[in-house]
Amino acid sequence: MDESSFRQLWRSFATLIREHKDELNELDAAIGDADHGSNMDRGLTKVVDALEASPEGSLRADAKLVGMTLMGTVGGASGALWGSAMLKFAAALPDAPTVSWADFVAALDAFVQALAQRGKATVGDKTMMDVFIPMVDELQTALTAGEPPFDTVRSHAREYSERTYDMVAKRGRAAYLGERSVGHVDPGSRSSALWFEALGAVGP
Amino acid sequence: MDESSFRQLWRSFATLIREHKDELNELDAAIGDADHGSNMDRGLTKVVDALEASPEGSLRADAKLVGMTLMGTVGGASGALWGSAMLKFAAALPDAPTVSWADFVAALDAFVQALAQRGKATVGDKTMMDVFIPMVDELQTALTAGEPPFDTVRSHAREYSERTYDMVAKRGRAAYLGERSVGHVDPGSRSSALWFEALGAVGP
Amino acid sequence: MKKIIDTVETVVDQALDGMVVAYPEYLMRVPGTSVLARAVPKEDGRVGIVSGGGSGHEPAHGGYVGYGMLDAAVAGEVFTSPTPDQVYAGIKAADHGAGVLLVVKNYTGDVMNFDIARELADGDGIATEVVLVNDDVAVQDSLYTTGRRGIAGTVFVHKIAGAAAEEGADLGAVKAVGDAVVANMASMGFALTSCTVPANGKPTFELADNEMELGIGIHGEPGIERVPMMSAREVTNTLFQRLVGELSLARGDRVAVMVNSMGATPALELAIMTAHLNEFAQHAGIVLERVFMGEFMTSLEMAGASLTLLRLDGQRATRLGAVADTPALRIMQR
Amino acid sequence: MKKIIDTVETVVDQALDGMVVAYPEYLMRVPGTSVLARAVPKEDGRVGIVSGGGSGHEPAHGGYVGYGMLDAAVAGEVFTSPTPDQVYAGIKAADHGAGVLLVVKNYTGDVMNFDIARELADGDGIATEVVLVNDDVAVQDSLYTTGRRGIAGTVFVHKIAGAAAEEGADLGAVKAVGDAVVANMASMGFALTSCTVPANGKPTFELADNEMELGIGIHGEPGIERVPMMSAREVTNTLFQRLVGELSLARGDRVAVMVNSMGATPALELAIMTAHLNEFAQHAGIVLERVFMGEFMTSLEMAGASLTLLRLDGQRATRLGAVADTPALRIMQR
Ligand SMILES: Nc1ncnc2c1ncn2[C@@H]1O[C@H](COP(=O)(O)OP(=O)(O)O)[C@@H](O)[C@H]1O
Ligand SMILES: Nc1ncnc2c1ncn2[C@@H]1O[C@H](COP(=O)(O)OP(=O)(O)O)[C@@H](O)[C@H]1O
Ligand SMILES: [Mg+2]
Ligand SMILES: [Mg+2]
Ligand SMILES: [Mg+2]
Ligand SMILES: [Mg+2]
Repeated sequence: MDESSFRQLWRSFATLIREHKDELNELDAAIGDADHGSNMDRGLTKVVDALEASPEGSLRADAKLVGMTLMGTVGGASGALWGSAMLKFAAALPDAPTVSWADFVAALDAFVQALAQRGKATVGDKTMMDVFIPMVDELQTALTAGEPPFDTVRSHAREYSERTYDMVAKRGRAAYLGERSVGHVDPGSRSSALWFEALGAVGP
Repeated sequence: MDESSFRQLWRSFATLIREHKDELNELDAAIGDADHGSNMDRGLTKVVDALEASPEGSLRADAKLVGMTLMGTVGGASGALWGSAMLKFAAALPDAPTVSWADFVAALDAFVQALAQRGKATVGDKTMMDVFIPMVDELQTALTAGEPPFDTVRSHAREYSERTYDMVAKRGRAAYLGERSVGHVDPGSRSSALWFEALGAVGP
Repeated sequence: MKKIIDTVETVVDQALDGMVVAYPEYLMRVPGTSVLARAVPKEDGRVGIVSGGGSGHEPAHGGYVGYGMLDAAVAGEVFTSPTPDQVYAGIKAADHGAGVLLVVKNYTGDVMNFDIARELADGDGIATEVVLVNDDVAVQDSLYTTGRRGIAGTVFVHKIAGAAAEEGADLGAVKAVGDAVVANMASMGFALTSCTVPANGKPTFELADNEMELGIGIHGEPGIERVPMMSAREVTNTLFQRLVGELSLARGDRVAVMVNSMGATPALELAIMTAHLNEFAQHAGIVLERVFMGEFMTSLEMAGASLTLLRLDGQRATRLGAVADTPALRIMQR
Repeated sequence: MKKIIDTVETVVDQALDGMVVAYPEYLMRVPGTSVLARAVPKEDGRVGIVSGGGSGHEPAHGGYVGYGMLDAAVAGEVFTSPTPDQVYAGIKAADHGAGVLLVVKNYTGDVMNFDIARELADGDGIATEVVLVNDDVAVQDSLYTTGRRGIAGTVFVHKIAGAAAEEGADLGAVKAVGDAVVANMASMGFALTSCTVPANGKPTFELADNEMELGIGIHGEPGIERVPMMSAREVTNTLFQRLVGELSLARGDRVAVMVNSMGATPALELAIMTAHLNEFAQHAGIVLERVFMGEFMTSLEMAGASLTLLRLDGQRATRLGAVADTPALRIMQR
């Protein structure tokens, strides 16, 4: 992946978030505090501005800029999670103008580990982890099998997000609702699926 | 009028106020503070209780009791007005078990003068005066002409009250609305008309 | 109607008891009345101050009973002025031999009931004076009508006359101080939603989502004008310019300002108004010497706010900043 | 959505400016941040205290910055915990050489953002400790989930830890004082209406006229249970008994209580709850030593209330009653 694709990924993600802002707020209203769409939109608007204002250099520098920007503008659970995970993602990337898909997926693995460390959530807790953990697994498997990794990215991410519908939340503010959290898709899993949708669009 | 008719008058008035409580609150909501029905109902419930608890004696003593009770329970503009006017009404009555209609109407004149002194309102100001002044005039005229005075009491009082619909309020809290007070019947004129309705029912 | 109450009839009585539970060091309830008086009465020989009116304006008026402000507050039913016997009980509780000042908001009901109470006090040899508060400039002042009504600025009268009474000023002087506050004060409010009087059970008026009422009173009365919804900046400017005009404020004038929530409007929104106010005042060269921001005189759970400007001179400024220790308004020694 | 605002994006920034206009003797805004810090900083060598979180809970948290309570408050967007750089700016403003205690409500977002800020402070050699507030007993406590959340009881932590810091206790001791408050405190709330997050523009949930939500948080989250509307007496009893059970309070125990409005619920209704509380406490032989009644930790313009009980010992009682001088909570010398 080259730097311009990487930037394209974040622009597409920002556009998707903007389009789904109300939907994400509604999902969060049902089991949280109705701000997930606003939070992500605030952050990604700044990410697009920040990338725009920064001369191209390396994918790693861009990723760090994205992480710092998300950390400093999103707030809430998703801000801390996306922010610190993107910083780990950046640190895990080789410092080069282009990175291989293997490098990219390895960095995504670091991203997921950072999420796990910060948020202590795992699959089944009804969070963004329910998208990120299986999706990064799939990408890794695909890569080992030598297949182009991004074929099924879009539809699968969406499916994993939909599975949170039946889950009882164990992490994040939806956890306070206990059984009442069942019957709603987790907003953070939905926005994560949108990220994979953006990734699928720039993918090979 | 004998004492039992006088007590009947207040019982009927209390019943009518209870029946029209919501209507009076609504009228007051439109150009005041939505409490006229509640105020009058609170007071008249106590008036009925107080008369019940007090052995028959004289109409004047009853009138004084009514005045004190209204003064001490209604509150607001109507409490002060009805309370002090009823005390003047009582003072103007002869101290006898039965009073003539002439005595009664003379006492009502004292009632109206007390209202005027306390409230400084006159005909056309969109208050209870728009019922009491012309009605007491009518009663006096009827009496001078030797006719039974209460024939037309019910319907006329209601008509005088309706006339406040087109008036601009000059006294009471409806006055703050200025021109916006036009197009609503004054609640105090409506409850006053109910008093004449009760009077008409016990009348000769 | 969604309210945390038991029965409509007992609202005020229960709330008065609750006030004493919450503020035992400040308040006692005069037995058998709806009067809250100071738990620790003022020294003998000082002028007492009584205010009151209908309930539903909390913290007014019981919240202002305490050192530096009121001696007693008389509560009527919700939005209904108290009866003369109650006011009279308040006068007696506040009398410490130097007479009692009554701070009355200019509503027909309040004026008449307080007047009758004064007649009762007269009979008992308690000297009384009245300061009639009519700060609401939304209403045209006129001799031929009820005139202007009293709203949130009343709290400035409590504070400043209260300070004068603590200083030991006599009844005439305390009244003069209060009258001067009224003469130098203007207020105006607006509503985004109506309130619901408990006994009535439904909102007093209905407003569409894009409408507001300008020039409302504090009893859920409709306002003077229904206008399209304004931004915080627009509504603050509208009120501020109107008040500046009414008081003929000029460059260099010093004012105190009250940004008062009608009940449901949260502090967050008041603070936005206050930020604008600062800008407008600076632009006009008017010195915002003291800001009172919060719930001072509410209208149950109405959403909206009122603005009050008070022209300050040296003495009013000092008295406004003097120590006060009441449930709702505390000014510390500095 | 009917609010006195200009644009959804500028709500918090403007309100922070307005706070400084209203309370210049108390507050300054750390330039370029969403941090309100004391206008007159604490002496060197005392422990600093920082709290904060999303906005929309006013007077929390900026209202508690001042003598005897916080040194700095960090504001996030409405209902969104502040970012680490902002929290870090708050820590720097509050540090006077003896380290900084962070009072954090137990929400994933708050916990993580404050943690990252601590890592930044660590790098700068500023010692920090955290008191995690989780007083809301509506939520089941569990190691396998997020645990209980922090609500209005947080203000008791500010007050009592704040008093310990003014006394000169060191960082470990101030943290221990705060932790002990948390260990002896329980809260629970309910809502009659939802609030509307400005950026979202519509109510977070809908309740029918005869329904209420029990066990709500302070972010407009739905509660734990939707129940039929209760009377003031019923709901007060429900919460009180629940809290007494959670704290295993027994006859003779001394407590402080907070009756907190969620925003739109007026003081009149809080006072009715308080009156009931007194009766229930007397019946249970529990001593209501101090009552805090009012708006302490709100949820924008939500109607509803929360109740907090805090078990008192001699020291906690003294510190709760110690002098405090902040915009929203003032306790006078007696
Ligand atoms: N501990 C956690 N680990 C992973 N993801 C989490 C955790 N807590 C919350 N999230 C994610 O964050 C989302 C909520 O983000 P957002 O609404 O922006 O923050 P907040 O909950 O602070 O309002 C949830 O939908 C969930 O996917
Ligand atoms: N100055 C006055 N003179 C005569 N009647 C008055 C005066 N002011 C008000 N009223 C009457 O009182 C009525 C309002 O009574 P009520 O609603 O019980 O009291 P309040 O206005 O104090 O809420 C008005 O409708 C009007 O008829
Ligand atoms: Mg959220
Ligand atoms: Mg009325
Ligand atoms: Mg009234
Ligand atoms: Mg949030």
